Amino acid sequence: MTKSNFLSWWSQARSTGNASFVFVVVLFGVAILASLGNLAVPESSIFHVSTYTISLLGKYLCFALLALSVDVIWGYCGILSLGHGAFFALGGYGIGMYLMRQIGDRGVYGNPTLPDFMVFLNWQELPWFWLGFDQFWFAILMAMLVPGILAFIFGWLAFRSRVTGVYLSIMTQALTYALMLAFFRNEMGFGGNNGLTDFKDILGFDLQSDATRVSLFVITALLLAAAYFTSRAIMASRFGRVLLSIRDGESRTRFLGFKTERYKVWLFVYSAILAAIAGVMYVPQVGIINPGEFSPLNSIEVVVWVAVGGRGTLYGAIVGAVLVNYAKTRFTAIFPEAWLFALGALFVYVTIFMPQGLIGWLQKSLTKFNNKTEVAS
Amino acid sequence: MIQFKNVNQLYGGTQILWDLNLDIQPGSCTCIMGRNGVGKTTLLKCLMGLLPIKSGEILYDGDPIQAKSAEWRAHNGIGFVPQGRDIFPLLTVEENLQVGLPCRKQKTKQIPEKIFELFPVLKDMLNRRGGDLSGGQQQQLAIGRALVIDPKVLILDEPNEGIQPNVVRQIGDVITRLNREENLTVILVEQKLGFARKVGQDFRLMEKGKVVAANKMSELSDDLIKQHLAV
Amino acid sequence: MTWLDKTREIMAPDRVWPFLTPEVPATLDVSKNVILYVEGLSVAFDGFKALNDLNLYVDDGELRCLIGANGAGKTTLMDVITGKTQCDSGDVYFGQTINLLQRSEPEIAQLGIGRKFQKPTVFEAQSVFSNLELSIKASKGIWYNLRANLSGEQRDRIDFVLELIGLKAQHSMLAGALSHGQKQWLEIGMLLVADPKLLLIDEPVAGMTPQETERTAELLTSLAGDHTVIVVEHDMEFVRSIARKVTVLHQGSVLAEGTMDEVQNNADVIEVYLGSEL
Amino acid sequence: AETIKVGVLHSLSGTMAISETTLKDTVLMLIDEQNKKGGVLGKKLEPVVVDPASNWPLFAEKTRELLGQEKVDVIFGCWTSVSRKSVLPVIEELNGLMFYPVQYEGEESSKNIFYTGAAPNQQAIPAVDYLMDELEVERWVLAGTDYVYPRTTNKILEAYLKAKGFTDKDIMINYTPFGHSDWQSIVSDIKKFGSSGKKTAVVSTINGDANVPFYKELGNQGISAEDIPVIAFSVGEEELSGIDTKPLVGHLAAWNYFQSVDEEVNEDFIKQWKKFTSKKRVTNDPMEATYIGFNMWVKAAEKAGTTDVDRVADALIGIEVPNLTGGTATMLKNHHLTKPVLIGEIQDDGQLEVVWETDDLVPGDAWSDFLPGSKDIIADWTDPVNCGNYNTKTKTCSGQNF
Amino acid sequence: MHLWISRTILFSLCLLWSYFGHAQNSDAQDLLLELTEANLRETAELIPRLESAGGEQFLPLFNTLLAGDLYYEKQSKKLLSISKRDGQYLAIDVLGGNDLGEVEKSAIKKIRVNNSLRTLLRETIARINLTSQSAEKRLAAAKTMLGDVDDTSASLIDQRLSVEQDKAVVQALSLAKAIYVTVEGDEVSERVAAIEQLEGHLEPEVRVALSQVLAVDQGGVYTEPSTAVMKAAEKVNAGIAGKIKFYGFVEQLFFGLSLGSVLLLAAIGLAITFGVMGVINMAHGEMMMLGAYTTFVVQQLMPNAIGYSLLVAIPLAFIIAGSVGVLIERTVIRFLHGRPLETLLATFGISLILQQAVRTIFSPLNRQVITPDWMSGSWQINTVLSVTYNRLYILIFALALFMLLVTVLKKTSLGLNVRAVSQNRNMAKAIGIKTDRVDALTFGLGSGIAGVAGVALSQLTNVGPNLGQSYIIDSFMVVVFGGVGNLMGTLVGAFTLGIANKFLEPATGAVLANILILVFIILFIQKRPKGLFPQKGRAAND
Ligand SMILES: Nc1ncnc2c1ncn2[C@@H]1O[C@H](COP(=O)(O)OP(=O)(O)OP(=O)(O)O)[C@@H](O)[C@H]1O
Ligand SMILES: Nc1ncnc2c1ncn2[C@@H]1O[C@H](COP(=O)(O)OP(=O)(O)OP(=O)(O)O)[C@@H](O)[C@H]1O
Ligand SMILES: NC(N)=O
Ligand SMILES: [Mg+2]
Ligand SMILES: [Mg+2]
Repeated sequence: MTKSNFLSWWSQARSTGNASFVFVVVLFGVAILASLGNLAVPESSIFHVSTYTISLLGKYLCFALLALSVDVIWGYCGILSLGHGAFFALGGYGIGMYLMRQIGDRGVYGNPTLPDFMVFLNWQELPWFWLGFDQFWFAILMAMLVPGILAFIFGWLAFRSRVTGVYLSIMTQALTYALMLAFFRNEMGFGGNNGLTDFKDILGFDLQSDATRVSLFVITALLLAAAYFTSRAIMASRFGRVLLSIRDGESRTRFLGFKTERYKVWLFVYSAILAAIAGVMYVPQVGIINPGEFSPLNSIEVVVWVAVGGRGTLYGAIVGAVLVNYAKTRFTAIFPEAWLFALGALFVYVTIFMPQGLIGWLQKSLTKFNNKTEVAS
Repeated sequence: MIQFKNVNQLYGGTQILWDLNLDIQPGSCTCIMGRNGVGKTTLLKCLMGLLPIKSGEILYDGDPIQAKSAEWRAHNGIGFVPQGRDIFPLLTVEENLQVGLPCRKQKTKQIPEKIFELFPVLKDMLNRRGGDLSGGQQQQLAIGRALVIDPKVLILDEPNEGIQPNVVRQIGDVITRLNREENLTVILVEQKLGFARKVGQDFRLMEKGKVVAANKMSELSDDLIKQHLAV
Repeated sequence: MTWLDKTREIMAPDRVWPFLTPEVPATLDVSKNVILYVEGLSVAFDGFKALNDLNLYVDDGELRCLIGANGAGKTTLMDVITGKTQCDSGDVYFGQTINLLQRSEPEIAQLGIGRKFQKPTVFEAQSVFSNLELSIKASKGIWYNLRANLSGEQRDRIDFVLELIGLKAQHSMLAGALSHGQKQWLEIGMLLVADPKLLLIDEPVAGMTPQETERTAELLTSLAGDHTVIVVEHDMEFVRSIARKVTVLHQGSVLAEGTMDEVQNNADVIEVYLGSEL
Repeated sequence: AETIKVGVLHSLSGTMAISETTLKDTVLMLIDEQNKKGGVLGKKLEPVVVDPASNWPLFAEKTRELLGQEKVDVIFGCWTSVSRKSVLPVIEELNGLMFYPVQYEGEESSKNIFYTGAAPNQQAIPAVDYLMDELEVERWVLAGTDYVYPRTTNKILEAYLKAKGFTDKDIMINYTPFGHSDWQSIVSDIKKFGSSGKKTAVVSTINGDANVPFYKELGNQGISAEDIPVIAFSVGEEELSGIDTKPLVGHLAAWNYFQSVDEEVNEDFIKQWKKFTSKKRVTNDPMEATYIGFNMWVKAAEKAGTTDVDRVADALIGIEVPNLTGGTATMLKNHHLTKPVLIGEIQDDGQLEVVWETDDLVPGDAWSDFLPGSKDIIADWTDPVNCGNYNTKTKTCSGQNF
Repeated sequence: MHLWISRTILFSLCLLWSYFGHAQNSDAQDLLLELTEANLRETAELIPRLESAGGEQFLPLFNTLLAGDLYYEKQSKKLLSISKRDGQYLAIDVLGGNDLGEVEKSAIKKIRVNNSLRTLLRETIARINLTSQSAEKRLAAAKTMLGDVDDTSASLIDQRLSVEQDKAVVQALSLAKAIYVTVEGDEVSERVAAIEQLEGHLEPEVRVALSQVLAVDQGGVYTEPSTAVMKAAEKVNAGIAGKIKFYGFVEQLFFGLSLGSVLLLAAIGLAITFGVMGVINMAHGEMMMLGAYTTFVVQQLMPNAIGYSLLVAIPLAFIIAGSVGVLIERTVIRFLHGRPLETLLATFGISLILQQAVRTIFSPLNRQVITPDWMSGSWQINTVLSVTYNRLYILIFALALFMLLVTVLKKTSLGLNVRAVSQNRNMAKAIGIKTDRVDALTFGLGSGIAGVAGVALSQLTNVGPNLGQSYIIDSFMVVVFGGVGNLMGTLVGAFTLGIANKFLEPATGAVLANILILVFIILFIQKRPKGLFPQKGRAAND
């Protein structure tokens, strides 16, 4: 497809209000083809999609969901969270605890209740906060509830006291940093630096098997699509416009009678839960969760994905997350010694030359293109 | 003193100034008038160098200046009082005034007394943050700040917005005084006819990004007003 | 009271916890025909008294003009009424019963007090229409707004207001691209769609052409009666054209009050505000 | 394939790059050398270097890439235990082969991993013996970074010391986070702890970056090696090359290799290394472990006549190659090595000089005898046991099915 | 004990013999020969024999061995003191003192020394020095003997005390004696007197002696039979404990201030680029890193003048980091005015590039930055309280840097201009401010200051590619805690957090203290959403 061909197709897709449709078609197209390519096509065929690719794609989609959650609050409500990794990681720990308990007596010490790290650090019994995590539903519930409640408490405190702008951003950073330090502590009972790993199976399905991997990948795609549509609906509603108003003039919005802090808390919790879901899907696919996920730099990176893709457009965040992570995967393998140069330069380039991100740039080229065709016709 | 020749200006895609021509005499006090949104503020910003123009020429003392930066224009005697005042909100009144000092021809570290003669309120408020002042006080500060740089041309964008009557009069007096006594060229955007008539010597009427009428203030007829200012 | 007493009180069997009582929308009681009481109000910033023992009563349906020197405290008074600024002492009641000082900005707005700011503030990144839609009189709750659709009636009202403020053609333009004067109108429009009981209008005609000023005067006069309007303005011609009762503030307190004529001839007012020759 | 692919899985960016890049260079050097000698099984070796960027999930992903996409025959990689733990399931799933070259906490033995660094019994226990017997230490500070290696090591040591009759009041334990940089209070506490009149020593499992500020603070607070010696398990020549060592002279380190060891093989190795990198570079223990691992793999592959993982893994057990300290390293059935234990004192040129060494080689013990949970567990990858965690009491392989 | 007696006898004999010149020279020669062949354990046995054979004569030998500089020529077995300079080995004949010039490394071999040897050597030297001509050496010797006195050395001390003139030496010797008597004395009165002599002395040996007196056995009964001794010891001990507690508090305070000064250093540049200019500067840490590497390079270039290296590095780091800052501003930041959040993205990219650049240029390993002598060690205020010089200087330096910055921003127009620009760029232009220049200079200043901070940090921590990252979070925290845009807030914030951290640490441990501080900051910001010193006024409220 030539550039202009593509642009005209794209502009059509857009002008008929179908960008989301296109997005979903692409998402599911990739998901279905990849799954088939992995499961149905023999390994010898060139159409075979390796498990490696599947797990990569799965990971990208988790990151895309995380980016989406950041975009929802940053792009639409102006709340820049530099600590969203915390909710992601908490979600991850939630499912990680379940997976850990699923190991049962197949751990290296064969202890039926205690995870390995507890055995060799001499824990006598399972700490209370691990109870119940052998139940899938409970773990999932907790994986979303705990980040949600944390987001609620943090948001309620911060927004009520009108902590805004960089103050809020740095506080979110402090939050995730504190959590990181806490989870690093072995006394916390979450495996310290090593975190949780060596998972065996989920709901009885072997985590190593291709079928399970493909299923996880497809579920992630479904969840991403669901999150995308929900978020889009929210942003298209009047609620979404209130959010924009808060972003552009919070105090004015209050004078219109909106209790802005409630809106912000609501959205913050929503976003945190999205991030947590991303974490829940991430951990079984990568096989490990550890306190490094709480690292503030990780959260900053998420913001960078969103900015690269284009903040304030939901699919921009998704595109950004996938592209940057794909670039990372490629770069770390092609030029392992110099990939940071490339990545750093990419960030600088995008900020300066594509201030609205890739999507903004695309739209701009599109308008130009449209204008030209209009003039021509 | 100042000439616009076929100036065109766009915001993104929308054109605001259309082949605009304007001529300001040295030492005059010219009122620019027009309905809301015709481009008065835009015109002044182009003159100050805060907005780039797309085509045309702006001449200052006969030299084209459209390529010069706003700083250059300030250093060469163009003073600006923007609409909405644009006080530096977190600087004190004194600091707001000090900012312009390096632009003066004779370098001092002292804010010229003249400013405080013109606007005694400012003297009392020297240590208050600019942003805390009431609207009227801010307006006086904005004019004072523009005068600190010792301008040859003073541009005022609706300086009386939100000013108490006696201060309006005072500002009018100040403008007149500066214009008459110190031969300061004044360009003034004003909606209030009474004030415009009193202070201005010339008028320019704008409509849709163009100057459509220009003459002595005494020639401003009700007809013209009806045609170009009425809604 | 010690914490023990507090606990005892809270735990008393006949007690209903405040957070359990449903929020009854406060009803405005104007039986005494006064809609706004401001009594002994003082506000100080870093020791500077912006309002000083201010007393003001506004009748229901009145159109009151508030004038006073720059820095007299007019905007600050509006800030206190709308909950933006905390006062140091005094009372502000909306009708007989509603103590405004205990309420937050959104609550006050929901009670039916609308405000136009001195510097026009609109949502620049949204369309003119959207600005009006957000201001419309409707629930401000989260769940409602997630599903909210404009009713035909509401749509009509917005159209009507768009016409009124002369921004019909610009209704889908971003508000940020409006000129100063247009923003003023838009903000007035936002007030009108919300249909509040009390309107606080800070310098509505600043930056308007004489004809527009006239139109604004008409508009405000027509609003009075059904609504109570407090207007701050420095344009004396405008004030004269609408004023029935004028209050003059000076250094945070009331300097004079009365009809335009009375005020205009008040020596003090001439001294500090109007200037000698007029 | 015409070449044999060798995966190199060490962080080249992020926090661990400081330690791991050296090992990447070592592997590249060894491959280079081997290729000059004609490669392995007549084929050239081709290194495949990736950067897992000190990011643990990325380690797993990169492993999958190496094994699944690049189809490497062997991987040399990892430094931290957590990275190894992250890689382990993937290696086992795809039946890869990895050599892990860093001293670690033990408690693991995978069919697919060969541990060429020291187990706790090859470093910690002999070091404490030395302090007890030679320096007559009576009070102990166990200071470490808060993660699994120090925690486990200190647990083992605590048990060991208590068995030797020391009480809680003579043992001080302190954990700090990674990269801890403000050591004022802790060093001051150590000083106080050591001023009781009894000989005191610090056993340090402080990791990586935290060491520089730690030693600087020790030096500045005037704690000399004669007052309170510090014996470190994670400080080698490379770490020392980033520290001004003058104030540290006399402090100790326990390893299985020092650059200063006066042996011909070592001289050659150092020369080769300096030629390959730069004159200023030093060698260290994990490099030796990499060297041993590499040579073992080459030897085993030649012996098996293939690079097939299972066959090489079988062939590896019992393989002997010379180490760099004049002895021989033997791969044991539990995938650990026999190693000499050396104690060195820091010199002012940043080198460590051997002041004590074990008489014999110490066989690596995967499962510590001093932890209640693993007392009865052994690893043995030969028939009939053929399992990494065989419980000698219950006569079963607990849990894991490989 | 036996060894001791025999040693002392030998020693006395030796003193005697020295009157008869070098009668035993041939014997000593043998010992020296043996030394070249001895292993560490054998060396330990040789030293007392050498001491008795040569005494003062071998002092240079002992000192050289202690310093680890003792070598011997492989052929002649001659003992040499070797100093290394520029890779050359310069030899001096240890016993003769002749300068032998450069020698080949392969021709000499080092005589090894370890900790126990060093201890032994120090004791030996102390004994020899007790009769030294120099009062200073005698004092050092006396101090070494503290707590190490036994019956025989006690009599040695008595002997020395009877002739000693120097007051300080007398005091030190008496203290050593008193400690000895406290524990070993026979008569109650004598011991009580000795204990009273210990009053107010904070030396650990004193405390050890007292605790020995006050020791309890397993049943919790005091082992000391004499109540008079007990009482005296208790009283003196309580006094000492009180003093120690006080000094402990002072020490903790200093630790807090020191940590605060590090935080201040890390945050101070950010207070400008972030606080004043509003650039969320993720590359701030890398500017510090550049400063630290500058120090490293300077030290490489002037290896013989390490003492001055920092003085050179400070201005150089300012220039280098400042120039990089200006470069970044001109090429990147200036396109992002008014879009603070985008600056986060761009500077994050820049920080990645800078880190990797350093990895490529200097290798990923940490680099060794030497602490100059004048910054090493500590200022011993008394035996329990000492202040390390590096931290002391850094504290002073941080404060000085802060003052300097405040002055620059107050006294020059830059400070005013940059604030004006950050508040309203267009208006600033219209009033004649050269905004481009102001931006570049300010960012350069902030970066330069960060570079200078990096020089200081190179004295405390790793100089490596990760240096920047380890401080970036803390520095943002400090600036925000203090109040964005307020330099004073940064100062107070840094010291508050530093001191709080250090007072928490003993109770909670380092990690928990850190977590608690973070939680505290989060809660504090709820109370004061704009930090300790918020920007006030109408404009700041929206
Ligand atoms: N930043 C902008 N982007 C796009 N359009 C703009 C922008 N600023 C102003 N405009 C448009 O330009 C036109 C002229 O605006 P301008 O501010 O110059 O008007 P004005 O004559 O000063 O009006 P007023 O009397 O209300 O101040 C207006 O219609 C406005 O919509
Ligand atoms: N947040 C604040 N901090 C400090 N001073 C303030 C603050 N807000 C208002 N002031 C001061 O209070 C006084 C009253 O201000 P206010 O804005 O109410 O005056 P006003 O009557 O509205 O004047 P104008 O007609 O010029 O708008 C002014 O002198 C102003 O400087
Ligand atoms: N295995 C280690 N040292 O982490
Ligand atoms: Mg205008
Ligand atoms: Mg006002």
